[in-house]
Amino acid sequence: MIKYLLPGALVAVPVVLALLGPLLASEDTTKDVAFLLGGGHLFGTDFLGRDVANEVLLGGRSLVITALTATACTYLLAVPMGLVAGMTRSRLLDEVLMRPLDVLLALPSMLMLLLLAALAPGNMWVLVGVVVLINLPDVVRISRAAALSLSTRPAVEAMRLQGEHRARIAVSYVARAMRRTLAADLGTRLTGAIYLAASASFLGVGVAPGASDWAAMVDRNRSGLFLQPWAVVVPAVLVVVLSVGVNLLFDRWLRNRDVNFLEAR
Amino acid sequence: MIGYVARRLLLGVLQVLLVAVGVFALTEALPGDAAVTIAGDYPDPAVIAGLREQLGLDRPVWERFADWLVAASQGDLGTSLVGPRSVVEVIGAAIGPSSLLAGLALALLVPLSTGLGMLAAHREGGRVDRAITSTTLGLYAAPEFAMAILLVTVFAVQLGWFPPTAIGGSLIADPALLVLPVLVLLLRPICSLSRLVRAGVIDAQRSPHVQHVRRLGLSPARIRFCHVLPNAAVPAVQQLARTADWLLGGVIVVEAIFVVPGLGTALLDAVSARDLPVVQGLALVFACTTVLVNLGADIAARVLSPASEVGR
Amino acid sequence: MTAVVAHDVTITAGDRTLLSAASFTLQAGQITALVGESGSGKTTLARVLLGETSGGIAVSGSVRIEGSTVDSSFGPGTVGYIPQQPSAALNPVRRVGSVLAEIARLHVPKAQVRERVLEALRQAQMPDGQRYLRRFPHQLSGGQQQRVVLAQALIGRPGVLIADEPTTGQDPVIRAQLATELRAVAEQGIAILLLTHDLDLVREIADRVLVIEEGRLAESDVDSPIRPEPVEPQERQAADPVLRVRGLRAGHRDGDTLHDVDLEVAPGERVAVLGRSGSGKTTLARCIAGLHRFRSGEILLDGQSLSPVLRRRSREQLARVQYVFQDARASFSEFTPVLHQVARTAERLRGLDRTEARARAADELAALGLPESSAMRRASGLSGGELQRAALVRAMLAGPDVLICDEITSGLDARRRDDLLGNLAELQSNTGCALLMITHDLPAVAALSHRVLVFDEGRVVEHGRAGEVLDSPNHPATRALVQASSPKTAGQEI
Amino acid sequence: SPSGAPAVGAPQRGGRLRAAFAGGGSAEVLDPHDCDLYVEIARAKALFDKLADYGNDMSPQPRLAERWEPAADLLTWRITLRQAAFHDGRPVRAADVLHSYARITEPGSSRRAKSSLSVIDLPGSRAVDDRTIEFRLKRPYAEFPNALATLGAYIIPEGTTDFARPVGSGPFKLKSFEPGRAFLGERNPDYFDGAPLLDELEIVVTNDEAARVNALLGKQVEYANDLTLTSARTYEAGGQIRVLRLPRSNFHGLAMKVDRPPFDRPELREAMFHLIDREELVRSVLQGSGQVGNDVYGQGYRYYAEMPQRKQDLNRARDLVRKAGAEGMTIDFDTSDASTGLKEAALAISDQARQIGLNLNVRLGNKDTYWSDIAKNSVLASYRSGGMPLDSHFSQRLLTTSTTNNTAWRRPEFDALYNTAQSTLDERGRAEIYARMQRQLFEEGGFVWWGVSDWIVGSAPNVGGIDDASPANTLNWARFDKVWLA
Ligand SMILES: Nc1ncnc2c1ncn2[C@@H]1O[C@H](COP(=O)(O)OP(=O)(O)OP(=O)(O)O)[C@@H](O)[C@H]1O
Ligand SMILES: Nc1ncnc2c1ncn2[C@@H]1O[C@H](COP(=O)(O)OP(=O)(O)OP(=O)(O)O)[C@@H](O)[C@H]1O
Ligand SMILES: [Mg+2]
Ligand SMILES: [Mg+2]
Repeated sequence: MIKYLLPGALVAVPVVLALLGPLLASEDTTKDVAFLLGGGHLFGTDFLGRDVANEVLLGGRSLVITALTATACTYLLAVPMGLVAGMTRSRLLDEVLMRPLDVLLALPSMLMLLLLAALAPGNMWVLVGVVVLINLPDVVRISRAAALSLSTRPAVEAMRLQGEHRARIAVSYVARAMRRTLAADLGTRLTGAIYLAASASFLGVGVAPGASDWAAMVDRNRSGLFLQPWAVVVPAVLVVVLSVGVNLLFDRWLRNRDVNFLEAR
Repeated sequence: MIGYVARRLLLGVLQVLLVAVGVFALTEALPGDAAVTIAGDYPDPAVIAGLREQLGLDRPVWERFADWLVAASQGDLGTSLVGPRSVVEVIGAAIGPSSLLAGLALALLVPLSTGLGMLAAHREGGRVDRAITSTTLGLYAAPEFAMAILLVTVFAVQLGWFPPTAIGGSLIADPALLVLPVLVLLLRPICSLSRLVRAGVIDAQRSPHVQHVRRLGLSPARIRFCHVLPNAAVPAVQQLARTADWLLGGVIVVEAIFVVPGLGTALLDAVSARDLPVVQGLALVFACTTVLVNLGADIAARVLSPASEVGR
Repeated sequence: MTAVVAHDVTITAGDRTLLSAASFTLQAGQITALVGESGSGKTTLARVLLGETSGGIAVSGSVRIEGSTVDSSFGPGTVGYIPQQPSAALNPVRRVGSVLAEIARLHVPKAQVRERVLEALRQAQMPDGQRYLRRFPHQLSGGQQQRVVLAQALIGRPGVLIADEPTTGQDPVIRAQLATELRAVAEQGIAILLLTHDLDLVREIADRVLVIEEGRLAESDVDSPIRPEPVEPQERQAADPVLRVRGLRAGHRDGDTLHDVDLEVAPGERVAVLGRSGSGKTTLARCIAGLHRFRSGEILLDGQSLSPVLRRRSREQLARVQYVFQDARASFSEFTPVLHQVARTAERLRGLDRTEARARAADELAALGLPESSAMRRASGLSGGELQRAALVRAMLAGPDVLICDEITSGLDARRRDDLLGNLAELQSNTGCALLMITHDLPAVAALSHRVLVFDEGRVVEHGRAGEVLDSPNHPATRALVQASSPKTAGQEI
Repeated sequence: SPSGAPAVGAPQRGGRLRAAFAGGGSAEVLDPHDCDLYVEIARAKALFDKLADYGNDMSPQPRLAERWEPAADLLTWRITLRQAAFHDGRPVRAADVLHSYARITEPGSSRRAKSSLSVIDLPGSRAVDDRTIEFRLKRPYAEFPNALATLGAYIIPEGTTDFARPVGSGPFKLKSFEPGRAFLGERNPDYFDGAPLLDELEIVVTNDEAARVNALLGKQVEYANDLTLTSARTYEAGGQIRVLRLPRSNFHGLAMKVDRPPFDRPELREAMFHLIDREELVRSVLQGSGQVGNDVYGQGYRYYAEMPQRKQDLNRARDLVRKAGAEGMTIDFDTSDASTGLKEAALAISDQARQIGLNLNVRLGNKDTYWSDIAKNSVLASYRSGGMPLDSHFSQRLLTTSTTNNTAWRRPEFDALYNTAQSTLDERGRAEIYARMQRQLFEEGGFVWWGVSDWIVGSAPNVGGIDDASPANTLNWARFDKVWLA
């Protein structure tokens, strides 16, 4: 358990802050000079003259929820697709699944964001959809490639001879054999999703322009970095801590499983 | 294999076509058009209407698309709506700097991320592993612009080692201009790639055939590069393909901060000017690269899992 | 000269002591055979000599090889090792030839690399080795893979060679040649530790024999081989064949491996498929099982055509045709207990519920000498022979009408083999299932099968009643096999 | 002549000054009649001249025109040109002026200066001699010189159609030009206003403000246009670069559409006047470095009418909201990143509105098309304007005929006042009428101009002669012929 202490703490701090922060935040909207250092504010003020500490308390929930939802949705969609494409013996099915995704890949994602911003601004689900859409092809390709080399193993053939359903082969063997790859990708993708969500909000999708949001704070307070670093540094550090923590947690967990596994055999 | 490549290329043409349709539709769906942007701030609606007529933007969408398609299929990508230059000229001017940056970044990215990933895997769970993981992830999670500003402030403004922007210089004539942009470009992909390499290597290192060549006395380096890596590389190659794509087109932040007149900047300019022919032309470039790069990645995936030919 | 000194080696696996306080030496230039039941700890001991253990295995005592103590940091390359599962030892993405060349480059200057590689392949009984250099491991037959691994070990001319079942999966001709070759290798002053079930082989070439019996290591003579009691195959009434293969043509990318194969198997009939390594036996089996898409021809089950594609076969058809893999270890997933994997057949193809299925599987495994406690481990915790039995049970649980066994006795000691064959015969006569046995074990064939089919270069060159074919072979290929497998003539050039 | 910023020794000749501006990418052209972006104006200024240009209080100053004399009816204006020559040596003649104006106003053109210059009845105008033009106007226009100074009204040699290598009369001659990247001009020794001190002027383009600052810090340029307030505050004290604040350059406001609900209720407009805490906006949005506005455009400009300063009065605002029946109402509030401060102001104002139970729903629009988008649809929008004479502000934005009447302010009596003013020769009389118009806007107009801020320019410490008293858009802004490198 002690091995989980550090990564666990790294994850817990931002998550707890994100979930409980809004309860502790004040609702006062009076504004001070923008990008003020000090002046009665623990972390100074932001681009609008709001109290950074207060914004930090407010800004985690939406971000953590959107990023987690979007990443989860991406994986729920992409891994099955990748597995099907990688494991199928039908070339047609493979192409039918993969080529449209390539088209999606080839569309400049900025254009896609712009469009969605124009069509459905200010909706969190649109934002989740955008993040999913942008990440989907990548994850599908990665899982397909991994599944491709696993799906010809005799172990898979044996399961097929047992009349195992393809889904079960995929879940109980292929997906397990590539879990480390998926975990590695998932960790970085979560981080990517956080910033994608922020840059989308920059374009007007998702987070409302005034809403407090760590990633958006990082983006909107960037011009004041040298006047008042806290407005960027505090939320950025929280994001960094969250993503490093998540990844270390995955690493630790996989390693522990392996150790247990080695000991058990 | 040749048949496979030929079929994929044929499909690729179809994909590019679809992208063209998609991009056309997307740009159409954006608010405003070239007439609005030419008319400038505080525009006069009558002026806009006049411009629209002048530019032929008042014709139905499908008609304009058909025209574009016919011309494009004959190799004529048209001219910019808002400026005097032809689309080919615009692309030609922008593609050089982008490819230079992307090429250089890739050339550094592959060895660096492989090296880091392998090192971390080698020391799995140890201090080095955790240090590499935390650093690369920290860099990944830190906003790109902040890194750029930091690097520029330290290395260009304070120390004066490198020029802070590429303003007024030529990337080829003055390689020092490339240092900081390439560095910033590397920060993010290094992390995602090295994490994938690490994962693959850990799995591969445990496989019996790697154990076996170890017994045979092959040098650790050779084992790592010739036996572990090919098995570990499959997902990383996919990610690398995406990165290559991204480097060529999506590096807008870096191009903006360092004033590199590349494809990303050109696309941004064209989109904000609603310059449809240029957007279309650039989209074609991106689509073609994507199709080719993905094809490359898929070929690599097949080469790296030779047994999978059986089923297909 | 003493090459290896093992002192007081004790090995425990879980709560079971595999070996207690064993001390022995291996002499240069001698072949020492290590025999013992399947699961007695031979492979584990061999890996201890290499300084390797896996989790769950505890080792004490000391081993010195050529003067230096073996531990986990022991320098590689001194000891040549041929693991029991060759397929796992070959990197699936590397061509056979380039890996061989890599190894050769460690030992000889660049100019001689090719020569050395070919020499090693020749020693490993692949005289036409060049043909295989550009292949990937999955493009080789089981026997070929094994010989490639042997060649890898021989390239470096190691001082000590540990060969774990080097002859399983090899046809009698090659087996005989290998025996000669191993002898010759030993003659060069190399200490060879031979782990095998093949007592004939032991008798032929071993200088000393070590036996593991109930956790003790003892020097021993080779007792006379246990020949299976000939099961008098009853005359079979002419029944409609349950399986009929007509004009089967199949191959891999670069050409046909099977040419125009015809085959009929009646219900309850036992047919043995013999043939040189690489002659296409596994390919045939995989075609019938639906794992390899054939190019033309027809496979009929009770007169109904079977699709070449597994996916298009109904669940009933799946259950009726079962295949036991040549490479048992690779055919198990490394993530779940073997018992659970085995039981899935009963669940999926027989409609049993989970507990029933597991109970059935455990019973059947126990009948073949694999207790539930072992079967609950993952594949990496079982010995090669144990996995072979598990694989057999996995197929049998389907209650097939046609069972194809690809060298299922190769990893078993004589007693286990007889048990297994006996069990198989019993099961088979109970259920009336037809048996297609691919094997190199001619005595077993003679004992068990009604009919024999001999393959050569992808064609059926001879078939007929087992006794007749084996007693008076017509085709030169058959003759070679028969001659090579009779101990008296072993080692002679044919 | 421009009053120098903190002196950098005496003026001195020579050197190349590199200036960084935001730009428009590869679509940029050198056609001075098509200029719209700041960088295009800067280049046009270097290569060309107008007859007049704006002084620091937005009053017209003669340039190529030596003087202008209206007839009593204000319908005929006689303009005398000064002695000036184009880069190829040809003199600047009346015919060139007529040609230029004809080109700007030709049918179908969308040139920037067209609407201002279309007051001229060109067929009725004539060249009296090479240096005298007699303009005939379509209606009396007392502030006609404003039209001569209007953005884009540059004089090109007669017959010019190609602008690949344009010839002008400006202080610099073109050496090279790469759209979206760089422009290089060299000293025009025969410039009528005295040869520039610089040998060469290079204008480079980058849209990223951080890049402009970095280039300045890294000594890649000596002048950077359009910096943010934040950068100004960041680097002001450091001494690495000099920060120049050009006053009265940006007017920040709100635009309410007075012709449709909910802002067709004057009470609600008035409520907005009293709701807004201008001090807070200046403190937060303008980062404390601007002045509070008083809801009328043009503070500090000629004809601006002082009125008692409004202050936030929430009680009054609440009352008025109640009177307007708009309590608890949700109103869409458009803003975008089209210009700095728009978004910030909208966010702050919507926070202020919440205090009186008004829910202003901030919508972030597309920044490329924001100005045309809000013209049509928005009822309440964040607004910004650069400097222009009050006359232009009225005629472009507040008359029934105005093309960009973003508050839909269409009042016949207001139009009539404007016309009277333009027929009034006497300046004092005109000022009085203008004051009445402004009072009307102050009381019930659709604009709320809550603040004025500076235009910020950065320069290397060794650059002298930059005029930091002139607002953006005036003659001395982005003007490099009096600038020197120490
Ligand atoms: N991790 C483990 N935990 C417990 N028991 C194990 C473990 N690994 C192997 N064993 C058991 O140890 C015994 C010895 O295995 P080993 O592979 O050495 O047998 P072997 O003599 O080589 O048999 P075979 O002839 O079948 O290959 C087997 O019964 C096996 O089930
Ligand atoms: N994927 C492949 N590509 C090309 N050749 C292959 C491939 N797989 C097998 N072969 C070749 O086909 C031939 C028949 O192989 P098969 O596995 O059927 O032999 P086998 O009779 O089972 O031999 P063994 O007794 O050694 O297992 C061999 O020569 C082998 O090298
Ligand atoms: Mg063994
Ligand atoms: Mg075989």
